Order: sequence, then C-alpha cells, then structure tokens
Amino acid sequence: MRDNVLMREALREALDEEMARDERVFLMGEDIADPMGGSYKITLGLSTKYGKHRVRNTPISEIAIVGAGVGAAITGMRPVAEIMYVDFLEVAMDQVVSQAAKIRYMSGGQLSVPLVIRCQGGPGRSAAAQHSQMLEAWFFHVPGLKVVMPSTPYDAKGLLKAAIRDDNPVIFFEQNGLYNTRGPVPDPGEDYTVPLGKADIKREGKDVTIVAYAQMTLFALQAAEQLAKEDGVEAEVVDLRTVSPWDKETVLRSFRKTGALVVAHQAVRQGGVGAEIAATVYEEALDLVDVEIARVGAKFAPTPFAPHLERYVIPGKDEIVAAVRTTLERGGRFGAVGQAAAQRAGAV
Amino acid sequence: MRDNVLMREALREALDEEMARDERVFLMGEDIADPMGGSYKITLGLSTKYGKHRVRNTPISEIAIVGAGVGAAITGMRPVAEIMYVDFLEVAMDQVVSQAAKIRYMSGGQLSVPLVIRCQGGPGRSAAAQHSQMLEAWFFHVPGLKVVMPSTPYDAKGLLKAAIRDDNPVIFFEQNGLYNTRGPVPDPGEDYTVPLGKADIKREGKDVTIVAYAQMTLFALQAAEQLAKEDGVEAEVVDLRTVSPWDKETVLRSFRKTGALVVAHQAVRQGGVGAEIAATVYEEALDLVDVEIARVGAKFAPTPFAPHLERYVIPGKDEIVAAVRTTLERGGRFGAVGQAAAQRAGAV
Amino acid sequence: MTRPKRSDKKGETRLDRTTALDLYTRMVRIRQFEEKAARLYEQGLLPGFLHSSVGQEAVAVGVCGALRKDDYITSTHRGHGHIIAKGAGLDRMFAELYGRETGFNRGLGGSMHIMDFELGVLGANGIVGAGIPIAAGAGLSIQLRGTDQVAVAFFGDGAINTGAFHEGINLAAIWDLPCVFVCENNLYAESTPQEYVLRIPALTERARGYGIPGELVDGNDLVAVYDAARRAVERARAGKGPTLLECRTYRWYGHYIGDPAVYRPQEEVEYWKARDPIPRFEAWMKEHVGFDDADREAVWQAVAAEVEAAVKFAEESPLTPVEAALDCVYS
Amino acid sequence: MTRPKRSDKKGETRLDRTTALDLYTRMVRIRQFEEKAARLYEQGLLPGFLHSSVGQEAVAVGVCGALRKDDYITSTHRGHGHIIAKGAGLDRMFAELYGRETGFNRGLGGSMHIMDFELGVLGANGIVGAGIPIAAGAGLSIQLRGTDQVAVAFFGDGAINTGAFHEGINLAAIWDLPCVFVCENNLYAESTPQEYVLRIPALTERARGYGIPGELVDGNDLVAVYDAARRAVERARAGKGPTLLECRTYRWYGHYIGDPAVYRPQEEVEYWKARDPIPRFEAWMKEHVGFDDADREAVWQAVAAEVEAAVKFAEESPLTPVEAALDCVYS
Ligand SMILES: Cc1ncc(C[n+]2csc(CCOP(=O)(O)OP(=O)(O)O)c2C)c(N)n1
Ligand SMILES: Cc1ncc(C[n+]2csc(CCOP(=O)(O)OP(=O)(O)O)c2C)c(N)n1
Ligand SMILES: [Mg+2]
Ligand SMILES: [Mg+2]
Repeated sequence: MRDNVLMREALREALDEEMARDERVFLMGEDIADPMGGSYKITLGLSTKYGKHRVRNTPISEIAIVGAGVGAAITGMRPVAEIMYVDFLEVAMDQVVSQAAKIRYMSGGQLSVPLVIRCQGGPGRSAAAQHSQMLEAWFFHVPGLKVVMPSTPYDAKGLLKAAIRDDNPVIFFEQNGLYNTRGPVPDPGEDYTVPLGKADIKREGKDVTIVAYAQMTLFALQAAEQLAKEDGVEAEVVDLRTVSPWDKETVLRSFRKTGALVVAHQAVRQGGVGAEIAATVYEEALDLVDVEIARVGAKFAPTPFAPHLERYVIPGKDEIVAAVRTTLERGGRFGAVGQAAAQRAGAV
Repeated sequence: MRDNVLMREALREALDEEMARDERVFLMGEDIADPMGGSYKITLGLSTKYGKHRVRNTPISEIAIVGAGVGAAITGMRPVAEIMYVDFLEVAMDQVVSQAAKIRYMSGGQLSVPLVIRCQGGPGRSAAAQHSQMLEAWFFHVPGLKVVMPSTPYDAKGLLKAAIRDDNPVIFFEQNGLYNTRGPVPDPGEDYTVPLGKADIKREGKDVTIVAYAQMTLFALQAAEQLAKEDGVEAEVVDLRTVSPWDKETVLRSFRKTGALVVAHQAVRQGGVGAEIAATVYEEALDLVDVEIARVGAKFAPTPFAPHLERYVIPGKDEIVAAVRTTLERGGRFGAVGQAAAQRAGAV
Repeated sequence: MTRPKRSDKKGETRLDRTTALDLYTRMVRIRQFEEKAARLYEQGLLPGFLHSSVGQEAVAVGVCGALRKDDYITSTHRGHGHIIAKGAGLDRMFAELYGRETGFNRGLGGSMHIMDFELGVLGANGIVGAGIPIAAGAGLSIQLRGTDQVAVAFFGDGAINTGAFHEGINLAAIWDLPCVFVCENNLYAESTPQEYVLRIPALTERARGYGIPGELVDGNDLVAVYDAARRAVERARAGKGPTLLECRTYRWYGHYIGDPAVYRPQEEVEYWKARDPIPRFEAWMKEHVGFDDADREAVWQAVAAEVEAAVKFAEESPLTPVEAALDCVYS
Repeated sequence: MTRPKRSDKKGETRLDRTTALDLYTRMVRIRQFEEKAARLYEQGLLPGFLHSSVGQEAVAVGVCGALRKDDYITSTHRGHGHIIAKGAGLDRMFAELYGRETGFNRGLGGSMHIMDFELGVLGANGIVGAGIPIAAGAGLSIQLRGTDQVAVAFFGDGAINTGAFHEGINLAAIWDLPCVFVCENNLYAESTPQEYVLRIPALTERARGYGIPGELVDGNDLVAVYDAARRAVERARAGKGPTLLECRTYRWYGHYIGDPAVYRPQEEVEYWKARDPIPRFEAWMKEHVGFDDADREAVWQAVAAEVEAAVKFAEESPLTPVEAALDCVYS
C-alpha cells in the first residue's frame, strides 16, 4: 500500500493493469496516445507500452468513438472509449442510450456490451456552460447503463478495473477537480477491485447523513470536519461511488442511524439524482423523517464563466454545511448536539 | 367552439394559424411536406398552402435540423423544427442542450432562441426500445429549455401557439397515443393561447391528488372515474401540461386540499420527473404528509416489443388506480371515503 | 459534375450452379417471408411496424452470398432480407415478429431489432445510420483480434446524410478496417426522393472524400451485386480497407406495410416491378448454369412449405414470461 | 489520388490601399490582442482556458474583410481572431476574458463563447463542429427573409470529421444557402496531426461529395484568402449556394496557452513562423499599394495603445452582479 498516490496515477494504473491482464482491453479516444497521452494525461505512456493499435487516437468523431466501441464490445473485445468531456457525450447520445444501453435487452439477453466510456469534466474551472456539466442524472434514467463516479484514488482504480471487467456498458466519470488529489492505493500489480453498486461510508457519524459522490464527497468530508469543529455535529458521509445502480440499502441504513439526511451533488438540483434519492428515502422510511431531507444541487442555470458567478451557481462545502445546519435546526435536533451550534445555525 | 376536434387537427390548426399570423414562422423536418404531410400527418396541407420554402423537407440529419433551427432562431426567424420521434433527439442532443438551451445564457442575455422542437413518440404501440422512450426528464434537468406535453386537443393547440410565440427554446412533445383523441377546441381563427408553465385541474376531487401529463393524464382521468365508481374516492387530476418549468403552486395547492398524492408518468420511474415533484412536495409540505407519496413510472427496463411485455413495463390506468388505493389505505384514509373501498384496497 | 459510372464487370463472375441455386433460394425465401409477413400484418396479427424489403432481395443476397458465416453484418429497420440472406431460419424470424419466446430476441426486440450472434447478425436497427459506426467497431475488433473476418453495414440512401455515416466511414477508412459499406439506394427515404436531399449524381462521389473506393452497382442484378461484393470483401479480408457500394434498387411496398406511398407515381412502381431481381436471375441461370421451370417450382414449393411451417411454429410458440422483461437489462 | 490544387488567382485582387491598410490593422489588432491575452493568462489573471490564434490572422481577416457588418459568422474555441476581424472592440473582448460586466457576454460566456449580435457574431463555440449547422441555419434565415446577407462558419481541420460538419454542409448545399464554410486547417487538432484522421490529400475532396465548390487556399497569404473569400461570398450573395474554403495555416502556440505542444517538431514551428502572414502582407503592400516602416510603426503603436487602454478598461470594469447568473436563463 502506498500512501499518497495521485488520482491520475491510480487511473492510469488501472488501465495499465487491465491491458496487461486481458488483451481484449484496448483504448480509443481523442489525443490519448503519446506524446500527448490524453488531454489530462491519464493515458500517458500506455501507447508507448502497448502500441498504437491498442491505444488509438481517434478523429473528433464522438458518434464513431462510442459506436465503434459498441461494435467492438459485442464482437469480443473490451473497449475503453474516452470522451474528452462528459458534455461531448451529447454528440453521441444515440450510441450511448439507444445502442450501447439497449442492445443486450433488445437482443433478448443474447449479446453483452462490455464497453467502458471514460469521460471527465465538471464545474469549478471557469470552463463555462459547455465544458462544466454534470450529466449523470440522464444516464441514471437509462436502464442498461451503469454510472460510476469515484471520489478517491483507491476507489477510482478499483472501480475502473471493476468497470472494465463488467459485462455491461459503464459510464465512468472522472471529475476533473479530483485529478490532482492524492490518497492511499495498493501497490501496482496488487490486484483489487471495488465492486460496482456499493456505496462506501467515508466518515462515520451519528447526527446526520450526507450522501454525495465524486468531488462532492470531498466537500462533504470538509463540511463534516467543519461541523464537528464548529457545531459538535458528527456527520456520516456516504459516498455512492456508483450512481447507477445506487446503493439504496447503505443510504437507508445510515439514515436510519442518524435520522437526518442531506443529499448533495453539483449537478443541477432540478431533476438531479438527489431527487430520486430523497424521494426513495421518504418512501422507505417516512416514519423516521421528522425534518425535510435537504437536497443540495446547482441553481437552475447553465454554468457561467466568471469565477464568482460560477461559485454562486455551483454548490460546494459551504452549501453542505448550511444545509446540515438548517436540517438539524429545523429538526430541533441541535439540543442533542450542542447549544452553541444551535445558536450558530440560527444565523444561517 | 367545436366539440369534437382531433388532436391532430388541433395541432395542424395551431401551426397554420401561427404561420398565417407571423411570416417568421416556418417548419422543417423529415417528410413534413405534402404529399406525405408528416409521418403522422400533422403538417398535411401546409406545404401546399405556404409553399415548400416555409414547410421544408429535410434530409435525415437531426443535428442539422436542430442546428439550423438554432441558427435561424437567433437571426430573426421563429422555426418549428420537427424531429420525427423524441428518441431521435438523442442524435441532436448537443444542438438541443449545449446550443439551443445555453445560447441566451452564454451570450449574457443578448440573443434569444425562439425555436420550437416538435416531436412525438412514447410507448404503447410495440414500437420497441428505440421508438418508445419518454425522455422529458432529461430536458427537465436542462436550464434554458421549456418542455411542453399536452393531453387534450384544446391544450395542444393553445400551448403550441404559445410555444411558437415564446422567445425560448421549447421541446413540444406530442404523445403519439393522443393523436386520435378528440375534444372541444375553439373555432379556427379564434385566437387563444394556453400559457406555458401553468398546470390545469382536469378533474376536481377532495380525496387524493393525481399529478400527470401527456397521455398519463387520460389514464389518470380514467383511474379517477373507476375510483369514484368502485371506491367512492374523488380524485383530483392535475395535468401539468408544461413539464418544465412545472407549476409547483398548483400541485401544492391541490395536495394541501386532498392530503394525498400520486405522481404518474410513463417515463422510467428512476430519475423521472416524478422524483422531483415528490421530493419538492415533501420539502414544502412535510407537515401534511402522513402517507408516502406514490410515484408511478415505468419499470427499470427499455421498452420491450411484445405487447404483453410492454404492458408489464409501462404503467397506465391500472397502476394509477392501484397506487391511489394503496396510498389511501396506508394513510388510513379510507375510513373517510367508504369501508367497502378499504376492503377492496386490502386486496391490491 | 461527372456522370456516375456503373461497374460492368460481369464477365468475371465465379458463380457456379450450386452457389447460384443457393443464392436464388435465398432470394425466394426473402420474397416469400416478406409477402407472408405483410399478409399477417394486414390481418393485424403482428404488432409494431413492418418494413418490407420486397424488390430489394438481390442486394441482401448478393452481398451476404459473398460472406462467410463468421462475417458480421449490421442492418436497418428494413432488415429481414439481410438477416435471412445471412442464413436466418424463418421460424425464429416469424416468432420474433409475433413477439414470442422462440424468436431470435425472445420478443424483446421485434422486427426492427433482430439480432443473432451465431449468424454474425449484430442487429437490425431502428435508428437510421446507427449501424454504420457499429460495423466499423466490429471491423476494428476483427483487426485487433487478427482474424480474417469482414464486417458489412447495410443502410439506406436516407442514412447517407447522417452524422453516423460520416464519422463511421471515415473511421473505417483511416484505420483500414475490414468493412464493406453497402448503401441500398431505393431512391426514397420514407416519402423523400433522394434528389431532394443530395446534390450529387451518385453517392459514390462521397467515397472519394474518405479516400476509399466506391462502386455503383445495379442492385437488382444479383450477379452484379455478388461480384462487386466479392471484390469489396476480398479487399477487406486482405487488409486493404473498406469499400462503399451503392446498389440501386427499389422497394415495391411503401415505407411500411400500410403506407399508401402517395409520394411516388404508379408508373415508377411498374417500371421497377418489371425489373424484378428474381426472374432476372432466373434468366441468368438459364443462360449460364442451367435452370428450368421444374427447378423453379421445386424451390418455390420448398420455400412455401418452410414459410407455412415457420408461421405455425411461431403461432404455437409460447409468450415470453414477463420476468424476462426485467431480467435482460444487464448481463 | 489527385494532388490538391491550390488556387492561384492573385492577379484578380481588388485590394486598394485603404482596404489593405484596414486589413493589415485588423491582423495587427488580433496579433497584439492574442499576445497580450497570453501574457495575462500566464500571469494567472484570466480564468478558464485560452486558445490563441497567433499565426492564423490572415484567415480571419481575409474572410471577414470580404464580409459586410450585417453578415454573420459562427466561430470556434479559437475564435478571438474571427471576432476581432469582424470588428469587435478590444475593450469588451478583454472584459469578457476577465469575466466582467462590460464584456460582450457580461462574463457569462468567456473566451469560448463570445457573441455579439450587432457585429453578426453568432458565437464562438466550445463544441467542435457545432457552429457549422448553426451557420447553415443563419443562411436559411437569410434566404427566407430575402436579404442578401451571407453566413460564414469558421472551423478547424478537426471539425471535418464531426457529424455536424457533414449534416450542416449538406443541408446548405441542397438548399443553396448563402453560406461560406471556412476550414482553418492548421494541421493539428490538439495533438493529432491531420494525416492520422484523414485519408485524403485535401479537404476540398469532400466538397464534391456535397456537390459544391471547394477551394484550397494558402491561409497565410492574406491576399489569397481575401480573394477566395470574395469569390465565395459573391457566389453566396448571388444565391448560388455555399462554398468550402480550406485555408492552410498554423498556430504558433500550443492548443491552449500552457500546452507545451510536445507533439510537433520545433523546426516545423520555425518553418511556419518564417511564413508569418503579417510581414508577408507588408511585403505585398510595399509592392502593390505602398507601405513603409513609418506606416508600420503607426499601426503597431496605435494598436498597442488600444490594447493597453482595453486591458485597463477590463480591469477597472465591475464584476457582474450574481443575480445575472440566474436572470439570463430565459428570455
Ligand atoms: C435518426 C433517425 N431519423 C429518422 C428516423 C425515421 N425513419 C425511419 S426509416 C426512415 C427513412 C430511411 O430511409 P432509407 O435510409 O433510404 O431506408 P429505406 O427505408 O428506404 O430502406 C426514416 C426517416 C429514424 N429511424 N432514425
Ligand atoms: C465535440 C467536441 N469534441 C472534442 C472537443 C475537444 N476539443 C476542443 S478543440 C479540439 C481540437 C480542435 O481542432 P481543430 O478543429 O483543428 O481546431 P484548432 O484547435 O486546431 O483551431 C478538441 C478535440 C470539443 N470541444 N468538442
Ligand atoms: Mg431508401
Ligand atoms: Mg486544427
């Protein structure tokens, strides 16, 4: 186990190890071959190691990238297709949604589509409206797809390896803001996977549950630290890791323990994944709900360019902290966790 | 006012009247010109009346249809672009989502995009997985778009006219199963519009609120009739008409009156619009919620071909009836509306 | 603008009698299958849509006749012919149209989505153009696996203005993928005649834009299609990259069964019916490999019996249990 | 494969001295704007990404020089040059890069989305290829409104393998829309050299596939670009339909400011720097319309002053109030 591995490195190791393990695995996408090694360098060195046949630069043809991925996947290969920004999947939505996701089903269970679509993106870099979207809610609504959104190097590596071994089409979304984060990762070659569909409790707590994924998990952890320090509140942070299928059991278990819930993502709040999670928790545990579940999500606007405007539209740690305080305060639950905190919450 | 106008006719009248009223309005799409007059004949006669320049047959180029619609809209025209099936919008998602919906915003409010994208589709005809989707949840999640889904000829005509006059991009979705329905519509030339963003109470009731849109509104009304007859339950049916922005006030008002809520759509339940509506009602009126809000939506699968399988996956009247009964029963509210009904509900 | 040049290299054909009879039988199987399906559909027995390929049999058979069983095809909404030409049993075909458990797709797919991996049928497809990049991907898979298979994409003239066509063919071209792109140019996309949506005399003009050969073929001449397909397939198998074939043909029915096809003149239909690929190939066989009325009778009767048995099989097949509608979502 | 033919019709140019000086000034404005922006970016003063068009000025100016103010352009992620060439003030340009209220887009758009309806700038665009069908739509609007405007789409060589390129140009071709499609072929799309993704010697091969004229132009020769653009624009204005221009040029910086551009040899960069379009046009002016060092000095100094004032304007401009971030979603 290494202590301090970059998310980028962890992802590259996952690709490298899976390519070494299984010669059916190959990569294609824009600018992924050396010397560029990908717009964000995740694939750096791999074309040199495995050859330009197995790490293929493509034209700017997202329809063909995904479509060729589908064709290769149903005929015995295990392609990892890279779409430079998740936003550009809009160009290829038919191939993703009406081909990749539906072929197994339409074939009556005959064919499998072991295709991983790696993409990255997300807000926070003044990349403006066309390069900042979080679109997981669309894919979440499409039966036949899996959607993976890791928050740590460990999970990223283990989930990517699991996604490549999975026989279904997987949207593997790497949030750009995490690429330079670091964390413990087993030694190279020490084979491990993180199962798809299982959430992970990134921090235990008894007072409130925060459900998040991707970069929002980091903000949730920061929020939890702040709440512990300033309010004496112990928040439990549940990292979904896989957004579809989502791990209802773990979320419910945590909620049943804490009795208060905040669901947080950076995607637009209206119609986001948070709505489904909140609605489900109400449905499954209404008797335990004594205060509204808080949903943190982006305001109803495209992502603006100017940093101060972007920060206004896209939520982060502060919005989670505020949501937790409001929730606990409205639930009259600060009594249990400290009077000073309740007063502070009043100011929110 | 005429009593018995076909939905198809009402839509054609709307296009005809708006083309006559405003010469900036024009139509383009696949096979919309005469003699075909559209795959579903909505535009029949219009190219003969207005000329093939204003009613233009296009190649099978959905990217170009929407893209050209955007270009024409921002330069002074008011295009109505037809996409033959809503499913095919997948091909043009970039133009819909990252161009049409965002241009006004990205331009800092300078440009307007008065583009209507008419499309049709939906389940119920054994059209299988690629020609049966209900994709409104995607567009609902995109700031900058409006999404209109009428259920009656009156609304269809008035909403289409309003959509054409609106300065924003509107996805105008005509559910195929409604084309042959009939209803009262004002005389041709009698100018009226139905405002976007306003729900309509299609049936008043005191015991439970059913929120629906498009064809599901008809199933909700049928369900309400059955519930009245068999259970003595008076359901109020709220027809959203516009899915985005949705009319929260009307939904909340009705819920506050009835105290029980079923949200019903034929789109996949997971991540559907129903999740947002339910989550919002919990948030805004938790004190009044004493039984879980029921969400009716398609099971988590693409649409299968065989009719009995499709019927199994896609909900309709029966699923709404069952949801209402379960809701009232669980809420212990059948006492108020009849004992026999409560027994029947027990069997559900 | 240059006039389109039609390839005319019939002399080189290598069709022997056995092969010719086999191809002939495949055309008759398609014809009878489609006619029977149309009747069943008109009687309201088949759910969904039905797109008939009657009149276009020579394209499906000429191309698939040049393929091996382990070669791949992707097809379209009008795919019955391709799939039967590739070797599909009519029983499972009909069962799928009926939406039964024994259908190729267990009733989950239907007419527009028939797939059979054993036969290399990667799927009929309801999205115009979508099969083209998928075939490129199958070609890529072949290239990476190092086999000598070939991947063929069938598509209509309507598909050539889709982004998928452009991106898919270019990808195959730049990577020398073992693909053949077969445009069944039946002059219409739904109601839209081709000259409304194209400014070029022949689609093969576009092949140049990808740097690959294009060949214009009489799509009602089985021998011409077969020969052109063989050339293209050999080229692909030899690692020399893709070819674009444009096969001019005609669909006798409307866009779907039930479409009155008001958009085209009756004389045009008659003109093309007079060029029916089946009698045309009979004449060729008579001249080149021997074929008489008895041969004809034998084939038509055998196929008629096959069709009858297949419909019976389908009608007697069980419905798919509803659980399958949820079980097949994931692998 | 035929060798690409480069058009060589310089003799016909109608550039007089006033126009020439105007075009020259526009090139200098672009150059100085881009250089200043690069410096500001390197200092961390500009948020987001920055794609520099230094080296490509002759394309932007040659084409926009042939346009009227009421003509439209759509642009790309590398759009500063086009927009300045179309007449944009550097003050509002810089203000947008800084994300200020006084920017063209009030800071909601940024470098990749600059729009100005007054100048006919329908938008830089972050999605490769997306501006092409939008320009076709602007052309359609012109045709329907019956004006004699023209709509130009700028795009890079990378865009030509997108579905949007294919569908957009075909639509313009079949409807004879008053469009000019200008490919700025700078030999790379990010790190990808063109020969990796194209099997043809020149993009103009593709024009044939749409039945429209294509012309290959030396994109570093302002006069050649201007002349070719005038021909194409006249053709469009006369209702004769679209033209595809391929202008070969080179970007001096990497894909974005900060990209070390390890994928290209330094000699190649030097080769192209030696073909800088600005001194090249100076030489032409000297020979044809008169131009000396004093003229040069005057232009460069005036522009330098403009740049300095513009940066000051931007830096002193207020931030956009946060409410605007929600107010501009709908009309
Ligand atoms: C992307 C997409 N757009 C539109 C359609 C609707 N549609 C189905 S078939 C068809 C015409 C296809 O014409 P062509 O490709 O020539 O095939 P043909 O029907 O003539 O065999 C159209 C427009 C579709 N299925 N997919
Ligand atoms: C649809 C899409 N795919 C990929 C990208 C990422 N991307 C931005 S610019 C670029 C290269 C564009 O190359 P080219 O068109 O030649 O323009 P240049 O940068 O050379 O001016 C790429 C791949 C994008 N913005 N949009
Ligand atoms: Mg056709
Ligand atoms: Mg380039």
